[in-house]
Amino acid sequence: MSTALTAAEPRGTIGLRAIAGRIGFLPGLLLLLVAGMSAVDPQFYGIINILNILRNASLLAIVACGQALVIVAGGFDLSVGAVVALASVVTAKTMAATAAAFPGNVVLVIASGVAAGLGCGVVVGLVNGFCVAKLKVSGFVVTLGTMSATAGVGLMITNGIPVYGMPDIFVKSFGRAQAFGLPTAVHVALIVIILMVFAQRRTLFGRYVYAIGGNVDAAVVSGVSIQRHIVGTYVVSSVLAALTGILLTAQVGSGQASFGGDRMMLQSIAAAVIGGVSLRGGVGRVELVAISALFLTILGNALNLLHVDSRLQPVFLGVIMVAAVALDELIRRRRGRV
Amino acid sequence: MDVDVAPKPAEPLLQLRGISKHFTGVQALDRIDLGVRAGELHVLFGENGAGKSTLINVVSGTFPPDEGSFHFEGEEIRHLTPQRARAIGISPVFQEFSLVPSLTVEENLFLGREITTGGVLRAREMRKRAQALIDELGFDLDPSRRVDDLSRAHQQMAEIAKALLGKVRLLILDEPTASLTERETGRLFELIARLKSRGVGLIYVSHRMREIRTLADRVTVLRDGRHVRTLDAASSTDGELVELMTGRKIDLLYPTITHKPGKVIVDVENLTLADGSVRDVNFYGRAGEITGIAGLVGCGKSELIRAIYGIEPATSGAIRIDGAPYEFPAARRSLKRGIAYFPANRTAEGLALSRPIRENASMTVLDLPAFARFGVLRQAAERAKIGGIMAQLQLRPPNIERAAGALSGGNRQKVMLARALTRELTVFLFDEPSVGIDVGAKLEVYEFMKSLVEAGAAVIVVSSELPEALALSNRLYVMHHGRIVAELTGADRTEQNVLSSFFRDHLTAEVA
Amino acid sequence: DTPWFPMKVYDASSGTPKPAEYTPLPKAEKPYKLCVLFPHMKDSFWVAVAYGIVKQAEAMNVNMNLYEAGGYENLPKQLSQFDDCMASGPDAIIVGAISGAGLSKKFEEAKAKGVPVVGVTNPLPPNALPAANYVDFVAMGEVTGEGLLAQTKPADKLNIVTFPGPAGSGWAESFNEGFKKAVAKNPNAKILAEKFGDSGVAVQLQLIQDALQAYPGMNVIWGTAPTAEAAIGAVAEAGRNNLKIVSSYENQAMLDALNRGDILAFATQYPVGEGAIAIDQAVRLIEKKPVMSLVQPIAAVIDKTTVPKLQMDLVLAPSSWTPVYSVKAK
Amino acid sequence: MSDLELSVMAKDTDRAKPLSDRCVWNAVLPAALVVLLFGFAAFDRSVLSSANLLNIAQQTSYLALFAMAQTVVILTRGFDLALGPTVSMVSVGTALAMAGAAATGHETGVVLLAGLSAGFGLGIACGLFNGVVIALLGVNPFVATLGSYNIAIGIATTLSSGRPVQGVPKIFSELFYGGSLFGVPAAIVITVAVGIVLHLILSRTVFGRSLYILGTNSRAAAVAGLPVKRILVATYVLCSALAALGAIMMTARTGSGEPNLGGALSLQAIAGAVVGGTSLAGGRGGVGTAVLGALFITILSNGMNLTRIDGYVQMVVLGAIVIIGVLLDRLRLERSSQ
Ligand SMILES: Nc1ncnc2c1ncn2[C@@H]1O[C@H](COP(=O)(O)OP(=O)(O)OP(=O)(O)O)[C@@H](O)[C@H]1O
Ligand SMILES: Nc1ncnc2c1ncn2[C@@H]1O[C@H](COP(=O)(O)OP(=O)(O)OP(=O)(O)O)[C@@H](O)[C@H]1O
Ligand SMILES: [Mg+2]
Ligand SMILES: [Mg+2]
Repeated sequence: MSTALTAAEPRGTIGLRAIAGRIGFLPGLLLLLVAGMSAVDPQFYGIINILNILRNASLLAIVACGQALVIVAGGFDLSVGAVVALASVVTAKTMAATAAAFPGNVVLVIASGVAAGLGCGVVVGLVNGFCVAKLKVSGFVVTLGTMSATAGVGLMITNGIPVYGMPDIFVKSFGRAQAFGLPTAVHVALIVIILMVFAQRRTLFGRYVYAIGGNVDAAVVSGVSIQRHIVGTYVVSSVLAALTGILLTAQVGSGQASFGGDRMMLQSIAAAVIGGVSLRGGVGRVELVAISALFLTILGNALNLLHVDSRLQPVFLGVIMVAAVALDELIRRRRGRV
Repeated sequence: MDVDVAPKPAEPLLQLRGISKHFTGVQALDRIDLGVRAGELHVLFGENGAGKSTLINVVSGTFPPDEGSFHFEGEEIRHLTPQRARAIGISPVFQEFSLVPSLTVEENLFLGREITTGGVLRAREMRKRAQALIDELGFDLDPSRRVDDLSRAHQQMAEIAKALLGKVRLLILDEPTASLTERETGRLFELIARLKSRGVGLIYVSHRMREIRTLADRVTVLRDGRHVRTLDAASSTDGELVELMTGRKIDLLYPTITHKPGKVIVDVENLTLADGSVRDVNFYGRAGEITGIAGLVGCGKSELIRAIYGIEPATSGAIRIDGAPYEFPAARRSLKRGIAYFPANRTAEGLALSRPIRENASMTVLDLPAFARFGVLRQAAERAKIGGIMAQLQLRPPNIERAAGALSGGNRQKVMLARALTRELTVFLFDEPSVGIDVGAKLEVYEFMKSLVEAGAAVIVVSSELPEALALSNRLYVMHHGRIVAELTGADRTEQNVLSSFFRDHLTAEVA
Repeated sequence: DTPWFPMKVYDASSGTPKPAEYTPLPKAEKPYKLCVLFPHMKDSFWVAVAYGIVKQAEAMNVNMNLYEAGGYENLPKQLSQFDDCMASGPDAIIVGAISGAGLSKKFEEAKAKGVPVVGVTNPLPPNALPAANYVDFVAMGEVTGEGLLAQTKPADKLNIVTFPGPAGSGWAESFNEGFKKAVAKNPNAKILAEKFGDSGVAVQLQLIQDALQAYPGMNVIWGTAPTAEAAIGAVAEAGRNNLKIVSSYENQAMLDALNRGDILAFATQYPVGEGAIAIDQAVRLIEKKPVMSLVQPIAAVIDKTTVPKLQMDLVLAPSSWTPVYSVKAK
Repeated sequence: MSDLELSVMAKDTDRAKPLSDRCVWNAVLPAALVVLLFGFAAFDRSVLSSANLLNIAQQTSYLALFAMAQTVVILTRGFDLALGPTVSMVSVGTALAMAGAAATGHETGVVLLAGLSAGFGLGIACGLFNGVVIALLGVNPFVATLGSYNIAIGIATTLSSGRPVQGVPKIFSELFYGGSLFGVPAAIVITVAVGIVLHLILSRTVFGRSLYILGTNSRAAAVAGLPVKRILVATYVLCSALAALGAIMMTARTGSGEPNLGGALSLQAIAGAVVGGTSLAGGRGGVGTAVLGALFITILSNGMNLTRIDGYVQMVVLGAIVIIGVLLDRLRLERSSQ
């Protein structure tokens, strides 16, 4: 039938564009970087260095995944950095307190600490979600506000002085521990990423997040309950940020209000966007976000290994970041044409 | 779609009494009564902005009415939500589609009604049912395509399929044929017949008299949000309907245009587009005549004129304007050369909805000294000029400082047409000029084109509405699969020939 | 009760530091209104300064309001806070400057309006103010450098990587310069690299981890307190126990680390004392009494040997004490 | 930003009555300002002292300038994260140029010229970079300006080797800070002048008109033949030029080139613009909204300083107020369109 033909060739072109558009060439770029570094500097593929990279990438990836979810729903979460800090100090404080109250009862101590930390995430997430979904204030502004507020609370609790007194086991056998040769953070990150991929692809929640980000009005008339899912995305994002805060705390061995901060926030969004998440909403996959988190981490590591003057490093970072995305865009357009 | 057999046809399926709806600034609906029987097709007829879509939105639970009662299958319904509406079998096909561009057709079909076990999607099952439905409807639609890769026509099919997924008791169609071509329209009508025979009630909105004639059992005429009258389609004439609708007499014939073909203004040679939607096309348009382009969905007719205007990349071929070669076309330069393009999708490509009408109309002339000197706007002049033009086009309401978004479809199109009068132009490219505008407005648009050609301009019209294309054009090109398969002039310009030119093509396609 | 005085300091009013003893006035004549500006209150160092200020203000019975700018990246905010201070009509202002040079215009304005300003802890351009007390950061850096050399045999090779702190903060650069000047005296000491970065533990940790890879030969880590704190864990992890860690300033973590033997040494400038002296200087200026125009606390490097005789309440606020931002005179 | 906000905006504004009575921002936010002022005055009368009012005006003038800069790009649905670092870079550049010129014994006129041209040169260069990367290479504003953010930081710290740049001539500070016109401090004079000019540009020129149309529907703008790319580039250049001016004024205020001057300005400026009612969805806002927002934030922190509210509490309050401010603005819109 005629339509078979009609459908045929446009689909051909679109198929190609799809590949370019959906996967991008980030993985390729990553491989290039890794290959290049390995060639230039044997230190790079030293086991310890790889573990460092993986651990730091994991921390970033966890935050970035949450961030990505929010952005896909058409929002923005500037508060993640502050949540990381708050979760860290609250976790540490709580552990210290419970440790004082119930000496020796390590399980209780750790459980309470972690619960408290994640609790912070839930609270901030709910506040963000409420303001965005119910009060209809743009996510950017809301989280700009909660960022300031959350950071303030974190500092109020600690005056910026590190919080000590958490059980050694928490640090030794969780924060700095390794299983199957990989740091805990990496395992946690892998679990998070797998869960998120599953959520995005296979669950109602993920589907509705895409729908809301793609076209709110259509979602409404199709009977999707918008508010619940928007709140959901912000809660997930904050909780993941809190999780990162806890991991950092366990690794460093003290609760610090200096964790996270603006840099973590900016990095998480950068990771998401470089990973192909559209700030217009409706588009983006966490596995690519995780990859771009890895990319950014390796980039920083490479600049250090290559002994680049640390004052000049930002310049390189900025140029490469822009170049990468620009190239991606260029290729995407090319494929779009032929 | 599953449809349970007709209930007692006595009482109406849907019964609205005294429905009102107020929007900021407008009384969109004012004490409307409406009854739809099972198995009948009930047409809503009215000018742009009469309140048809609003009424439909109320019926399908998008927003609640301010007052009035709502009965469905005999029982009173309160606090209707979209979910509830679909659950009880009210499924709307919206004028502004309810599709998520970044999702696939199939994902859109099930949006809000996914098949899940404990929050986990059952993709395979949904895929199967989506395919089954599309096959049953006989649309050529690929369920795995992303909606934003589809043409408006294919999006329309997806929107219809979406409405027919699941239990259907009352099907609502808001201008479903606006961007469908004859073939899909035919399919749709067969489908409607089947549904009626199975006792499904239909509400149908259209501005095309032909459809109303062929489909309608009863017609309800709305004007300014008020219910004017409900009458039997059989016992009422077109003129009657239109008079009720507009409150004045209008004769519904296409204007008789006297074409005086002059020299070739637009000349296209072996044009091929980057996305392959148009392949080595040769055609020309002359001053003083309307050149029509007709064709099935996705045949690339829009792309062709968009390429001439310079918003679709071409890979090979030559375009000549008034004899002079026109390389690397671009919107800006096209306008300078006197070429104007009027997009089919006015919300996406035409208007900045939240900006005032004045700014929207003068958008294309900010480079002219009459409107700006040394980059400084001459707002007084602008206000005067645009005001005059909009008055001449009879903008309703006549205030040019309102946001363009506050206008109804027909008036939005008028804002677009105003651009044709703001600067010296010789070539006018219209893409689906009458999509979604009411009969009155349509005639005004046709009159407008008439005046253009008779003033010696070269007008090129792309239309999916075959009668329109035939009636307006002096020469009619027929496109198929990105190629021009026929050029019809004079007496050969008949629906027969247009359609047969497709079939000829099919045969060759089969042979090859 | 402030058992800190008389406190041994240098009197650098004349330009050349002379050993001296500092004793504050017992009380202020009136309950003056003092305005205090801090770069931030985000670590125990500035909390220590605040402790000195608060205690001394209470002791001398003056009103005090403390504003913190929230970090070294907020110079504009500190400028605004200075204006707000001036607007609230204080008798004197005490400034821990984010950038001495950056505030110089404000100092001129205050002078023009006859409001005395005292500089505390952070260095200022020479003679910018009628009175100030701080250890020059370059000097401070030198002290740490000398401390390091003192701790190590002249013979053994030192491969040093420095982690001065945030680039562009000014203080990081000055510390670094001083330190380099000092270690340059020993031909066996080599600076492999200088790694600037925000003085947060997380950031420093990444820098250290990368440095451990990039410089296998590295055997001395010199940097901010957070650097040292991060280094302890990272070094242990990398199993490079031969590494010496030196911190360019003090905080609770450094003290504990030193006692545990995790770090070699840290430097101190007795921040509590600085805070206290600043209040007294301010009061003296208000009351037009003779004032030591530039006091330099005697910076020292604290290591295992010296830690026992360290007067702790001049170095850190008691951990029980939580900062207060204002003092009301009775 | 978020499609959610977009749809809200659409509902509120699209079908509203004539633009004119929407642009008359009814008194909600200004009223809130007055209430704030008197509220603070109740605790500390010096808040309303003429000295402090002048002080507020002066502080506002800087933030307002930066908020205006952001507003210009936000109108096109973008934003400039690099604004802060640009300020640092310009500050350092200006100071270095003047110090250099002065050192080589040129007379003041030349020194000033050198400083200004260096400052604006750097600023405009940064704007060009952003504009070209965004408009021509199609990189989204976030990544593009995050890139230049890093680059500018690198340049600023490298040029200054991280230390304040001394040797800024007195006249410079006299001119751009100390000086005054009819007793009105220079900063206020300059900002007011710039504000008026910018307002005229936005409301009376083709460029300004195109800006709003582009921000409302860029597709339509392109089809209507507006030079979308050129406009975008110009927009980012204008933004950075304004930032450069602000940087020069602040450098005059500090009397030295500060490699860290811009630190946290980017987000503050965005907050200022948005609190005042500039829509991140593009096409809505102007000089008025920028100034209003700047005033709001300045008065708030000034008041809290004078009423002795702890720093960390201030952060929390500020956060909350930002959200409330925008919420008010949204409600205001709904009212005014009814
Ligand atoms: N079988 C198909 N399934 C989905 N999309 C299709 C199919 N065939 C064509 N299309 C889409 O239609 C596009 C062709 O553009 P378009 O449909 O506007 O041409 P047209 O002739 O102007 O049709 P119309 O103007 O009636 O929409 C192609 O780019 C392609 O994306
Ligand atoms: N969401 C809305 N907000 C404000 N006014 C609205 C809204 N939707 C519709 N209106 C107004 O209500 C009136 C009826 O609009 P509606 O879309 O129902 O007309 P229509 O009969 O569908 O017109 P058309 O034939 O062009 O589709 C119009 O004046 C329109 O401006
Ligand atoms: Mg309608
Ligand atoms: Mg078309």
